[in-house]
Amino acid sequence: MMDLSISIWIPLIPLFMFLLIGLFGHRFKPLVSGVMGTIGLGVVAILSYTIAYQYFFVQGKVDGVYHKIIAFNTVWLNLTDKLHIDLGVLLDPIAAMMLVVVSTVSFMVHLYSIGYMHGEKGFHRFFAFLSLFSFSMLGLVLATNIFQMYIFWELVGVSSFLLIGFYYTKPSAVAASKKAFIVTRFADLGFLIGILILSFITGTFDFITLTDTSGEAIRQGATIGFLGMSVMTWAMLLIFMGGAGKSAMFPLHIWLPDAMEGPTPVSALIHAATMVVAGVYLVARMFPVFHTSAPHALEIIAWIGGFTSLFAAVIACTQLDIKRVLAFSTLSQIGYMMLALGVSGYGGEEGLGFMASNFHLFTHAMFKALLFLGAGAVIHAVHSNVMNEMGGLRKYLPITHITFLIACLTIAGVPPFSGFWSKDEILVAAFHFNKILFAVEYAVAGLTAFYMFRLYFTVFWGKDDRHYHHTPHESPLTMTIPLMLLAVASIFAGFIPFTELVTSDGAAFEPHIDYMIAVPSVLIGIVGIIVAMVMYRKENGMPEKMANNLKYLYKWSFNKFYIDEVYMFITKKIIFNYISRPVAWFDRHIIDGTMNGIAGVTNLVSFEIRGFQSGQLQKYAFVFVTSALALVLAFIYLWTN
Amino acid sequence: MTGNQLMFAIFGMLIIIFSILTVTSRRILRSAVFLLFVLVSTAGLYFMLNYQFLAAVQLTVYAGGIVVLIIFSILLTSHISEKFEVVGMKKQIFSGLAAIAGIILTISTILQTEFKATEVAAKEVDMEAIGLSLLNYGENGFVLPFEVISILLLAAMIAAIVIAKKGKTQKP
Amino acid sequence: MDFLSLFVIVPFLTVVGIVFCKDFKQVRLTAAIGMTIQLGLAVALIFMYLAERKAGNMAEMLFMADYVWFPSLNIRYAIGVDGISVAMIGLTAVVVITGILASWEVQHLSREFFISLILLATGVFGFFITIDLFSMFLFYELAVIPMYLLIGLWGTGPKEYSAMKLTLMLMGGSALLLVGIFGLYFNSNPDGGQLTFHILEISKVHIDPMAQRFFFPFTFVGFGVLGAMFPLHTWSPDGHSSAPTAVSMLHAGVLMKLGGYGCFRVAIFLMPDAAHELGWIFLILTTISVVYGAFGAIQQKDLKYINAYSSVSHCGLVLFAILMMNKTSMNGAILQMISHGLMTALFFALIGMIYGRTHTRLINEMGGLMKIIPFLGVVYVIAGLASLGLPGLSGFVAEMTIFIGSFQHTDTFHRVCTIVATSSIVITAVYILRVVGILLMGPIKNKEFENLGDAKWFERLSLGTLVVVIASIGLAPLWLSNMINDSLVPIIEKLTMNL
Amino acid sequence: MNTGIPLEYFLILASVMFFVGIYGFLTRRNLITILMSVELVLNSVNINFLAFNKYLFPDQFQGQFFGLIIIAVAAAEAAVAIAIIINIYRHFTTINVEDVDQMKF
Repeated sequence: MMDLSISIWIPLIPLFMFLLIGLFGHRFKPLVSGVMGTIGLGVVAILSYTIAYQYFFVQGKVDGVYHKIIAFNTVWLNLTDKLHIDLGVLLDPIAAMMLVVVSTVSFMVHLYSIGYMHGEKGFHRFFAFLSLFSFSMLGLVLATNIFQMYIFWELVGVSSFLLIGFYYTKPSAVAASKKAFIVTRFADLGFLIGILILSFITGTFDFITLTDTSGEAIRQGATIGFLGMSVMTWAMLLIFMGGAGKSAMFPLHIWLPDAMEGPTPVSALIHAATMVVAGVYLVARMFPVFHTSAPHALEIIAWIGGFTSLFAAVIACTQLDIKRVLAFSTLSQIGYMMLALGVSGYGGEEGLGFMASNFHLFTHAMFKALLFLGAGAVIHAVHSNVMNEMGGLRKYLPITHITFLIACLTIAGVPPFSGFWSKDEILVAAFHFNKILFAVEYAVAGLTAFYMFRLYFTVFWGKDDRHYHHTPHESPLTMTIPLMLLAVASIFAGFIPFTELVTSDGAAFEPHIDYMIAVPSVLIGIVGIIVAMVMYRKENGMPEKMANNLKYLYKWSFNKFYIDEVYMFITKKIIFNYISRPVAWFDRHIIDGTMNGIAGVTNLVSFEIRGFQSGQLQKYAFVFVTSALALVLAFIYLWTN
Repeated sequence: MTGNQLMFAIFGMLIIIFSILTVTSRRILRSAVFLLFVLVSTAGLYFMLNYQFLAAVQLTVYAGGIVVLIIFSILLTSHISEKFEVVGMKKQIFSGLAAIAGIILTISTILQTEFKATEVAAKEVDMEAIGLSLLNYGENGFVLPFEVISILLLAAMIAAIVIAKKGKTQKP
Repeated sequence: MDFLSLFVIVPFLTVVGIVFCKDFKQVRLTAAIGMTIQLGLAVALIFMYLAERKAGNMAEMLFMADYVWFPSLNIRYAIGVDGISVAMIGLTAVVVITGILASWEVQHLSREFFISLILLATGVFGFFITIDLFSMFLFYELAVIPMYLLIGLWGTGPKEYSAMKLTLMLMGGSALLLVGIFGLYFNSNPDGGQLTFHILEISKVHIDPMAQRFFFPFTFVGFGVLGAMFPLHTWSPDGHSSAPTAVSMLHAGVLMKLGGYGCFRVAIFLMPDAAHELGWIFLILTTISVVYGAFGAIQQKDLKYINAYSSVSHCGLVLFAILMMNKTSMNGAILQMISHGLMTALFFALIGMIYGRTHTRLINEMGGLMKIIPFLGVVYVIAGLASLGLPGLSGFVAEMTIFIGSFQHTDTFHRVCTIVATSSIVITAVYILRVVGILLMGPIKNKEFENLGDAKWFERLSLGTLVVVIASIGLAPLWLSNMINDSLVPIIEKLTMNL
Repeated sequence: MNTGIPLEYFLILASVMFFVGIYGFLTRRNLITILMSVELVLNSVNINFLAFNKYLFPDQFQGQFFGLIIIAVAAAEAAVAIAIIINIYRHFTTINVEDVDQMKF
């Protein structure tokens, strides 16, 4: 038996690396910082695998059921008699799985960045921030209580902000980082209020107490009503709001596409594989509470997830920036995961959706990281983000091409790649829950295949004879190795027996493939691929014709349904112009005006009465004498009698 | 009417008349002379009270010293022939009213009050006694006020010199 | 000599020392040495306090001493500290020494400048150690008055106006306060015995509720003016924007805390009945402060104005938490005072340093400074993050303690106010990021700024100290929070006694 | 003793003199005449002191000494006042009190 408390080093190593590189990085050669960060993450990855192995196969299972293990815990802050914030390590199936995901992707991205960021100004800063992010994300994953989660939630938000704004001299990057932070911060407000309500009702932050389905905490607050829903439902919805912000669910999704202003490895790590699935992780973590006390909230989550997946898929079909396509695809896939959680039941086979969601989270992390890193390699080679300026790259970038193709096949749900397995489970779960949602997801599967292969064909095929300024060349090994490793993971991740490892109540159940659902889903994926191939493999006029035929849909989709404009309207016009400016005016003129007014009145009065102070000695003397007489008079006739 | 009463009446009349003339005369030098008469009459009163020493001081310091000082300063600052403007009616009336009210108030108070003299026998007032108690630091000694007044006089002397001395930066 | 009095004596000796200094180098050296000793004393005090508590001394106040200096009114120089005052003294010591380092190059009338600055510090230290209302008031005035000179003489912009406004408003506050203090004094012994100004003695007495209702608003508003409570906060933007760097630091960092501390120690602690009854009025005002200050900051263009409004918001949160009157929220209030003191001092120090280089404080005229002055830029970002409540920095600890504590209140109205106040964290993020975005990021706007030098050693030392303290409180808040918690126990007992 | 002259007569005389002095102080414009009015006032007070001493406490010296001190103070005061007046005259070339009104507002 291994001592699991060693797992505390998993977040601490990146923290140490952050401090080391952040404080002293500018003294080293740039490469040293990179290598140090990468080695640190390598150690973390190994540790994570060990812990995950220990948990899943040695220590975690008691009587066939996975239990939550507190591997480490310390009180960080005492609040009330009942409430205290702890920092610690909680191990359970989803935490262990996320450990693997985060450390793997983070390690790959570190390795990749050594090549990708080579020669950039602020190389060490980049690695410091990456370490900070890894620390925060790992801390989030291992949180023992909801407040620890909130703490690290904020920290990942900040590291994401710092990394998006990495090119801080570029105004668009600054704007994007600001937007990302403020939107998620707004969502976090919901999260915080949710935590406040939840802790008020249940009197605890602790995950184990909260999610104990036979415990007391989970049953509190189910009856008190507010606007037709129980207080617990409100609390859980607010908590979900936090998750929706980080996971960029509609309508809080607007920051994610803009976040692509950050360096590509960052997009791969934060905005595809790890941070954006934190919302899913949060809901999964609180799943028993959702399921027992707030089923309405769960239903709302399912619908939001479903809508987002469709909405984002439609937008992805028209975008031209290679990274934005991937960003919207991420949105769509996270929508899938949310939907799966929303439709899931609890325990055994009822919990299929839960399992499917985590399964998809896992596979998605692998193939989406791969896609982003591949896109990074392309951008690295072409020095552009725009699809129209690419084409025929398969000749120049053979490794990137192959790995990218694998990733596209995976996301399109072509068996036997991993995406097929996880997506299929989600469709099954949706099918049992609601037919409309199922139909939506079906359509999304087709759209996904279409836009991914649109991207693939435009970039790697299309105009074969395109002329480039510099002949594109394959990336260095530090960049291609992660690609290959992730490709391998994408292919084989589907064979991991998730039904045995990660389930809603910890107990295993038997998986089975429902061919009535699986076959059509594969077919629609293939249809999407073929359509894309026809339209984009060779340059022809078809895309333009399509765009003209679907004029309004195309226009709206291309402009992301004008959601950004709505937000801009709300923030710029309403908050800045109609709240803040009047407040400032009110402060300067009314409040300060009142104060200055008081001073002014005093001044005025004294100006008026200053005539008494005439400088005329005899006037003073006169007043003095008469007053003295009056006083004497008063003294004699009033006082003595 | 005894001789005493007659003397008092004469001195009283002189004092009041010349006082009023002092504050109303339109020629400044005459004012000063009238003031001199008032001070001399006051000295007469002191003689009547049998305080010869005080009367002498009054004559030398007040009548002799201060009035001379005032006359010098008049010569320094005014034209002798100049006549003052007539004081404004309003000012006269208000000041007069205030003064008369004050007089009435004081006199009525004086008349209402009963003064009680001590039964102890009077002390002989001669120069020796005054001199001794002035420098006596025991009971009934006045050495402290004496010293204080000395310092005050010294200070006044220095101050007068400093103030009246022509400064460097004085400009109109 | 009792230990606590050293906190008044050392600054006084420093002032005397400065009088005899020859040139400005000696002056600043003397000031720095004196205040470093003071910091050492503060640290020693913290350890002594903790040791004493550990040894089982559970008295309400420790290191007490008591001298009557005006017997006919029973005015005493009574001193004593509990965990809260110890924490505040620590805060003051840190801010003062960093303030002195930040004004290392004040050459214009440097002697007078440092004397005023240290006199101000003396007042603050004295305020925190005394437990006699009248002496407390004296020290309070001692802290406020040098402020006028400091702003009026060494300030920038419309300094006379600002100095006058600040001083008059604070004096108005202290006039109210004086009424409140005398109200307490004359009700301090209902049985007709010896009246007293001594806080602990008054706290043992149950003051007539009618008198409480009458005098509570005086006291609370009196201190509230200093705590920048809406709508009496307008001295803060003008005063801070005109004040020289060290003065802004001390004022926002420490002096405004006098308001919160006073509200807590005098208004609430001594008049709990009235606090329970009338608290809701002030709760509304402070809630407005919190949100309003944040909104006010969004549109400002002057760095100092932004920070002044943000101080209104943060200090509003202090008073807000105090009015919640439970242990957790009050603990949060104290933590918030410390945290805000540190980070606002950091902010003002940074603004002063940036202004010293660019000679402008308008954010529109600057841009891309991160590239030119990376050290200041990074520290500015850290300060900003602390201000918007990033975990791992002190602001988060304080705000979360306040929010959780306040939300535990049994009354729905209080909880709704809490939710409203919570929304400030988003608005804070907006204005902080706006400033960071415009000021530090983006392309360099003004070519003249390209050759600015980065922080010098004393600036680094000053900023570094503050950052380290902020981070260490943020990372390991438990000991501080426990220290405050222990001292809150008797206070909470008193507050809930007559319910 | 001064039989036949009651104490009140002295007091009345002194108070008339006092208020005549006050009247002068209030109405005269010339600083020197104002100074003379002040001398009148001081003198009247002096009469009071001596009268009281003579009539009420003939066994003591206080009244006389007060009188002496007042005379000394009057002398000092006159000296300083005249110095000031001369200074004012140099400064403003006038000793009209109504023109010397810089100390206002």
